[in-house]
Amino acid sequence: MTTGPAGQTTKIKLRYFAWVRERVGKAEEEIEAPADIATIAELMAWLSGRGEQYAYAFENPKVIRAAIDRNHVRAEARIEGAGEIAFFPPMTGG
Amino acid sequence: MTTGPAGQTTKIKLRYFAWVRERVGKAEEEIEAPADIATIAELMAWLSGRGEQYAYAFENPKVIRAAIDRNHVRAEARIEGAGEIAFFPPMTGG
Amino acid sequence: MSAPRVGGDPVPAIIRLQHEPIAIAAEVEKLVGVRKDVGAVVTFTGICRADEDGVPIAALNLEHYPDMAEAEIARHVEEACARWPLIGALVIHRYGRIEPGEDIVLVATASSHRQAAFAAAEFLMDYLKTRAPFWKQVESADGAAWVQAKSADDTAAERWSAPPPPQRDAAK
Amino acid sequence: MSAPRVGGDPVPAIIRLQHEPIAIAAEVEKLVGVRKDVGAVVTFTGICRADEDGVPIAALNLEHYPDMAEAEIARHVEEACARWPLIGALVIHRYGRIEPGEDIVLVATASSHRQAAFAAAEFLMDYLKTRAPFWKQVESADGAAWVQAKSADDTAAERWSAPPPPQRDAAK
Repeated sequence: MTTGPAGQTTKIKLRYFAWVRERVGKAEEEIEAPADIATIAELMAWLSGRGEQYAYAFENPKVIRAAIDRNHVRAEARIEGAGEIAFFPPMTGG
Repeated sequence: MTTGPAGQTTKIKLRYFAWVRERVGKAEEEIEAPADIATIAELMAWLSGRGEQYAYAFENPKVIRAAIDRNHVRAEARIEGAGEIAFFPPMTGG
Repeated sequence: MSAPRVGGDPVPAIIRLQHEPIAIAAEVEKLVGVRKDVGAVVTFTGICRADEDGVPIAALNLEHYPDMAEAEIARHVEEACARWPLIGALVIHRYGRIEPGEDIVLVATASSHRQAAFAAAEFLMDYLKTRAPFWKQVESADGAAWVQAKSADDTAAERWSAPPPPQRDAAK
Repeated sequence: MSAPRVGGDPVPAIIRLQHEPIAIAAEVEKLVGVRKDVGAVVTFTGICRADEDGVPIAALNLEHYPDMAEAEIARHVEEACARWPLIGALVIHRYGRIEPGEDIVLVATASSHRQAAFAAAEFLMDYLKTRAPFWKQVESADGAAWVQAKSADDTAAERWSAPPPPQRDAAK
């Protein structure tokens, strides 16, 4: 995540898995988000406003899990300094 | 177990395993026991009196386990009708 | 016993005593067989360690009560099948002389879901340790000595005396 | 991770993600290797069932987060090694398309004593189910559908949050 030239946006690398990936329509992307987005929950809310597909993917943010730099985090986790943020449904491995 | 001619003795098939077998000095035998011996505990007490080896094998009857016709039984189990009675130390399989 | 029936449902079971080494992969494959509802297989292999309480050992000699051992194991496999929804169960126990590194016993359980398979395998092992008529003798430089039964094994077996907890719903 | 160190004692661990089928017997043999203090090996194999909730399935498609999955599994193997006296631990998880009857995951644990091996294998499976970033999609005649996470799996994983009970003394 790097802050944009005027300090108003930050570049974030995002990855999506399983049905979050299918709904968003891509596996990964780099976005420019407003610099005042501080947490995973705020990022999900902001992503929801980016269009129909995002609104569908994040319609129930309580069921979406997130990871920052390959570590599970909670919705209230701060995203500052994140290299890669991932969103996915509850895991069903094993 | 069959009752002897005068009703005073019963024939019993005995089997011994592990250190009970080693102390008694044989793996199995058929004995004639007094007909008034009713339980496993009484049989062990009577066997103890049959000689030094038996006394050694049954010196601590609390640790000896018994089976009647291949089923675990307690010391107070009645031996009437038994086809085969086995004595052995606590099991250490698995 | 090849198919204990519990509630009319036959559960394939393999119970065998043998001196020969155990072909684990082949035995487990036979157990699962063509069943398509197996989602979980748990195996336990007991192996002869190279030392007993710090003393290097040359071998274990396993004595058993042939007529009783198979019947006793079969009773516990039937109990496991009554307690948990098993699709298959297997117990193979060796006897005779077994050297360090060799397998002693194999228990395998198959179920649709993992909790049943784990619980049944632990249950069978706890009972084998305390109820199956086998006795281990250790051969070492000091001669031959019978292995003492461990009170921890009795404690482990006793926990199954309480009724089993209700089945949780399906989590493979 | 090939040897997590716990209290200075290296525990050989094998952690691998692969599409290819799992050679269970060979993997377990590698795990036990030349160690002479292994007395107990527990394996868990997760197998693709032929139906999901009564609907026949053609295959499972397993998606995963490659960079994260291995790290997440490695963290839990390290935790298992810290909780129980393990001699070895192994987790192999497949991804991609897997047909009914094929293995999905293999967990194996080796210890001197059986309780540690059983507990660690259950612990690893409960965590794989709830924390490892894998997602199953079912292919059937009705099309493709993502498998729902099960609350029973969360419940199973939560029981490990309490501190582990004290180690019972040596019962293999």
